[in-house]
Amino acid sequence: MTDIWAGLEAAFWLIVTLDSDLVEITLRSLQVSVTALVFASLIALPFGTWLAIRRFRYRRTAIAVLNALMGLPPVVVGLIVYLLLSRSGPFGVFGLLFTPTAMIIAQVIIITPLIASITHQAMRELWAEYHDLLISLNTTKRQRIMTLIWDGRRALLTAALAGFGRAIGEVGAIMIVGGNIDHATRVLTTAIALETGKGDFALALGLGFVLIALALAVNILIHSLSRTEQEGRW
Amino acid sequence: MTDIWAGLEAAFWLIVTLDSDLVEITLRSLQVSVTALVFASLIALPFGTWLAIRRFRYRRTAIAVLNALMGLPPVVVGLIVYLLLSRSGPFGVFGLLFTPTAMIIAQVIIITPLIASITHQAMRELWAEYHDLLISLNTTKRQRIMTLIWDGRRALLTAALAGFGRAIGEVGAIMIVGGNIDHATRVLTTAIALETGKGDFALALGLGFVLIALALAVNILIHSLSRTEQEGRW
Amino acid sequence: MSLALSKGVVKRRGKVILGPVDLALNAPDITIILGPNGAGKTTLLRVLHGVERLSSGALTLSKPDAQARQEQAYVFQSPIMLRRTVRANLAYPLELIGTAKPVIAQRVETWAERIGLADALDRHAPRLSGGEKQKLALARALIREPDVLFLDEPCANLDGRSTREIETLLKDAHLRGTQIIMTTHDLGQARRMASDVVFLLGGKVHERGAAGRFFVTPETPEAQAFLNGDIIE
Amino acid sequence: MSLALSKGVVKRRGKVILGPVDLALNAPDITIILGPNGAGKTTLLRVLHGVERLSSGALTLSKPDAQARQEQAYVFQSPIMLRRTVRANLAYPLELIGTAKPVIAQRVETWAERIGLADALDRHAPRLSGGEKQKLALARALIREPDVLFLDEPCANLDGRSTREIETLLKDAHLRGTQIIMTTHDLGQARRMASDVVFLLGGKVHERGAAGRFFVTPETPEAQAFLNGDIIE
Amino acid sequence: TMRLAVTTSFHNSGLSDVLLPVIKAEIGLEVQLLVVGTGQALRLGRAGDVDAILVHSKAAEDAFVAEGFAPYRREIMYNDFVLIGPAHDPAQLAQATSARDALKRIAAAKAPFISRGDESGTHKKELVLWDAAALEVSAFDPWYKAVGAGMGASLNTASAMGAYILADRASWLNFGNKTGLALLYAGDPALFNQYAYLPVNAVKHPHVNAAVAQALEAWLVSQNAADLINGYSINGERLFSFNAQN
Ligand SMILES: Nc1ncnc2c1ncn2[C@@H]1O[C@H](COP(=O)(O)OP(=O)(O)OP(=O)(O)O)[C@@H](O)[C@H]1O
Ligand SMILES: Nc1ncnc2c1ncn2[C@@H]1O[C@H](COP(=O)(O)OP(=O)(O)OP(=O)(O)O)[C@@H](O)[C@H]1O
Ligand SMILES: [Mg+2]
Ligand SMILES: [Mg+2]
Repeated sequence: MTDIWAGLEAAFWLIVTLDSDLVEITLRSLQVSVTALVFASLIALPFGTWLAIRRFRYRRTAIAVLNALMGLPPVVVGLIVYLLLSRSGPFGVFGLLFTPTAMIIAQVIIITPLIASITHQAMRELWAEYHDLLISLNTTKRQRIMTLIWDGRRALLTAALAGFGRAIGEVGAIMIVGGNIDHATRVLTTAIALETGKGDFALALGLGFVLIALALAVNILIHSLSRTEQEGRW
Repeated sequence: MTDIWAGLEAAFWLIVTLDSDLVEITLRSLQVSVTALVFASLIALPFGTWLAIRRFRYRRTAIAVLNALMGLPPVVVGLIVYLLLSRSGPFGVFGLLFTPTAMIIAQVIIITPLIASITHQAMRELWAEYHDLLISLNTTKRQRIMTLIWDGRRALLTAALAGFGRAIGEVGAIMIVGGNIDHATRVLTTAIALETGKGDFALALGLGFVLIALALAVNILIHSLSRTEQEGRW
Repeated sequence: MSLALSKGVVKRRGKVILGPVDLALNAPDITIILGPNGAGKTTLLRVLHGVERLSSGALTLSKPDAQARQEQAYVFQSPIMLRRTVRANLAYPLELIGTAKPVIAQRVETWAERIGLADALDRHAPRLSGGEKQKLALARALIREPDVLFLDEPCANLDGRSTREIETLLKDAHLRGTQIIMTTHDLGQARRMASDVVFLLGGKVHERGAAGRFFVTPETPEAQAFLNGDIIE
Repeated sequence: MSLALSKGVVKRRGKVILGPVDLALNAPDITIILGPNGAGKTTLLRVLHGVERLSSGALTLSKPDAQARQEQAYVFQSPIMLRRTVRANLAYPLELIGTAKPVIAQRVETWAERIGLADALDRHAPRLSGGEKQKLALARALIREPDVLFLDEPCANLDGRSTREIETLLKDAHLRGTQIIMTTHDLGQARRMASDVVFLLGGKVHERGAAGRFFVTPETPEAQAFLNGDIIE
Repeated sequence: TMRLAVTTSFHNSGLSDVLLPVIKAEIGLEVQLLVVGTGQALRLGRAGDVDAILVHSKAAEDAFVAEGFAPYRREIMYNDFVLIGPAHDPAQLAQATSARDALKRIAAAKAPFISRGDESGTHKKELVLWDAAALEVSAFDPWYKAVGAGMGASLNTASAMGAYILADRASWLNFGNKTGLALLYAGDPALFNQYAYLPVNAVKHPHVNAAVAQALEAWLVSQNAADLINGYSINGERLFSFNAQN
């Protein structure tokens, strides 16, 4: 218990003194997660929406697979990305291993299914509502997807925020592909894992609280920007 | 690349020989994740629904906090649970540390916000549809929540499956509170982390593929049981 | 039951969409609320039922609030179907108040018969045709045998015969003591049903009077114009 | 444009809900589809427009499919509002076909004026009143100036004056060459508008004929009964 | 049953897989291993969450005993640290005369070097060695990479980057992903790696199962254990030397 207090205290001091290491890894955490979120959203939002409007033979299977991919163990994703990017792997020549880029790649793989699945869920409802109108207006697939994404944007926010949360809190994959190298690929979660391993629980918790505060700040910011609740029912 | 093939091969042999260790840790993975899912759902489904129907002063903040909690770093959750359950912690007397129960507690904390958040999202739509009718029929809060959960059960399935996915693939927290003890608290993800540390990528990947296959099987099973897509729009 | 609205005002985004309205409604009447599109009929009905909150003013009921709400029923302008079968939709209001299962089953059968949906009991309600939905919503409102019934254009999508049948159902209920407050755009229906008319215009009660008088000699030129806008063969 | 349905059948869960229907519709007509609730009017209309797939049979259009669909418009029985402003709802069909922005803005103004929603342009469409939604849906269908217009009870929630205005709008469109196919439960409206009547019963075309003849001397006793079920003062 | 916290390097050596079944068979004791970082192992002991710990970081162990968390430390066995690096050996470690010399060569060549960076026994040893070579770690340029990870993970990183790294012999021999790496220097007495057993003080933590901790200790220092430990080898190479004093 005292450790939890010590953790809060550590978080407090880290923040008020604007510890330069903390600032560095926090910014890197944000950079990696936000970049991963952007790429994942670019894939997952249209894909999830497309899945909601398309009827094809193996649609149910596709959805089950998508849901199963939400359970992709980060460590396995990390391993596979590691093998692909390693010197002896097919993409070794790019020298991406142990760079933030590698971490972004791993995170994109991890959060894309989650975002796509939540998107699909939200878009199904909206599509049921819009279906007749959009079919009647003879819209193209593309137009349908764009319309649904635009009009369902507030629901997609939850999807994106879920993805962001998963990305910023993730450690297993980025530890493997990033290597937790000081001043190069260390982010908040890997630093927390490191401090835990060192037995410095107070510092680990402190970093953890910083991370939670960060996630909270991003959420509150986005919520107030989008004013989700102010526009009444929608 | 060769490692990935070796991994598939390892997975194949592990499964066809029904390796007894594999069976044991797979069952434990399932047991821990499913139990955590049940408890988390019992909390998150009503809570997320309640949040969708309640208008109170700090509702927006509550939702932002909930979304932020989706980003709870597993390692931090693990640490906090560890500190609470540790012998020198407040619940030390129960001797729960390094048992599957401790792992379940940690996972419940991790997946509850995710399930609640997706639930909230799905229930908002349904509540907008049902609002007038349920208010007019003078329903109690409880009746409203039960009606929404029942009629929105297919949407809640995605929420639950997302939670299951997160639970079965999670490693950071359960490593800390479970300790990855052979024949006691070792599950698929912690075994994968262990093999990765040993540099035995083929085995790690093999276990990973088993895990993915397991997640896939659960999803397909539940999808076909619930026949999500067969009943038309709903 | 008597309902009295005093200085009732409803605002949306700062704009007054209803009121101020002073209105008292008493038990034995069939009150018809008339008015052009956007006059505020739906809003007024919702306020009287209590599903819409007043921005200012007060609604006074002759019974304690909780009890009053239990004895009222409302049929919405666009029917709200629970995503369940027709049977489950009909049973729902009774289940809420804990009616015994056999009683529910029997009443559901009776009402399905009355509205001509006996064959559709096991169909998914959201997939009924427009008119069928409206009938189901009506039966679902009547199944609890309410003391006060609010109806928002209950026959808008019904064919001639169904409209007649529903009107008969409503008059029967009225004879058994149910107070009815409804809106309609079908002036023929208004003439056949009303004992009391409230004419709304721009969110305000423009004219109020006994049906007999109102349809023959409306007091205001606007009411006159509204009645003439009607489709008279 | 001419539409011909031959042996058209629609099944739901194994049950035939429409057909077999053989029906040919030609350009200059205003065809009114009549029939009791659940007769299959909506289903037939949807089949003719192509939003509902036939279980068997064929629909033949006098133009290539893609082009034909572009020139048709449909107003659904319960209006589907995009979760946008009234302005965005009106602009949407034009944006889809890449109309120039200034043209869109101007047409949106014109149509908002015509249906009396000029003041509501910046309001959220899903929050309009029932009648306002219906008018908006109609304007959104007309804004592309379609050659064929399908209307499913377009005036069900409209007041007398709006109904008249909409009828005038539709007749004007008809004079400019738009083919109109609509359902209604308002037999007065059917009499005023129809040049051609299709009477549906139990999913089948029970009677078909020129309006003048149909309303005066229906051939079948069922059509006779249906017309009598109407509300005649 | 008892719980024993051990370091990753010990577990990665594979010796535990040999010892535990024998312990179970001979004294009927089921030992549950918690494989964690050195710091974390000490923390688990401090909190009383394990019955004993087996680590290799003398200074930290002495502090642990001094604080009264363990009544004493008992040395069980040792192995040695080795310098691993890319097989083509750009820093010419193979010709090094001592551990210090080897490190100096790496620094001079500015060859990539992976440091555990997690304050584990291995990391602490590495820092001591740099110190002995009179080199200042904090002054190193990007070629020195502190990865903050366990032994296996660090070896994986070294393998992927073609970097030098200090590892304990057991972990190295048992490591599965040796691609491109080779053992380049070993043998300096400075690379000595002592493992010690510390039972958690039952006075501080009354619930600790002191009796079984004692039983395990007794077994670990027995002749049986000595034979097993000394006899454990991989590819014909011996990993540990038993050196418990009776
Ligand atoms: N959020 C809002 N902001 C502004 N005006 C609103 C809002 N919600 C409703 N209104 C307007 O309030 C007026 C009254 O609406 P109401 O639904 O009561 O009309 P009504 O008389 O029932 O019309 P109809 O016959 O078309 O059903 C309408 O003009 C409607 O557009
Ligand atoms: N999935 C379904 N399974 C069985 N019957 C269905 C299904 N969907 C629609 N129907 C039935 O098909 C019939 C025709 O429906 P349709 O909507 O075409 O009627 P309609 O003539 O438009 O009625 P209304 O005047 O009430 O709008 C109705 O009885 C309807 O309940
Ligand atoms: Mg209304
Ligand atoms: Mg219809």
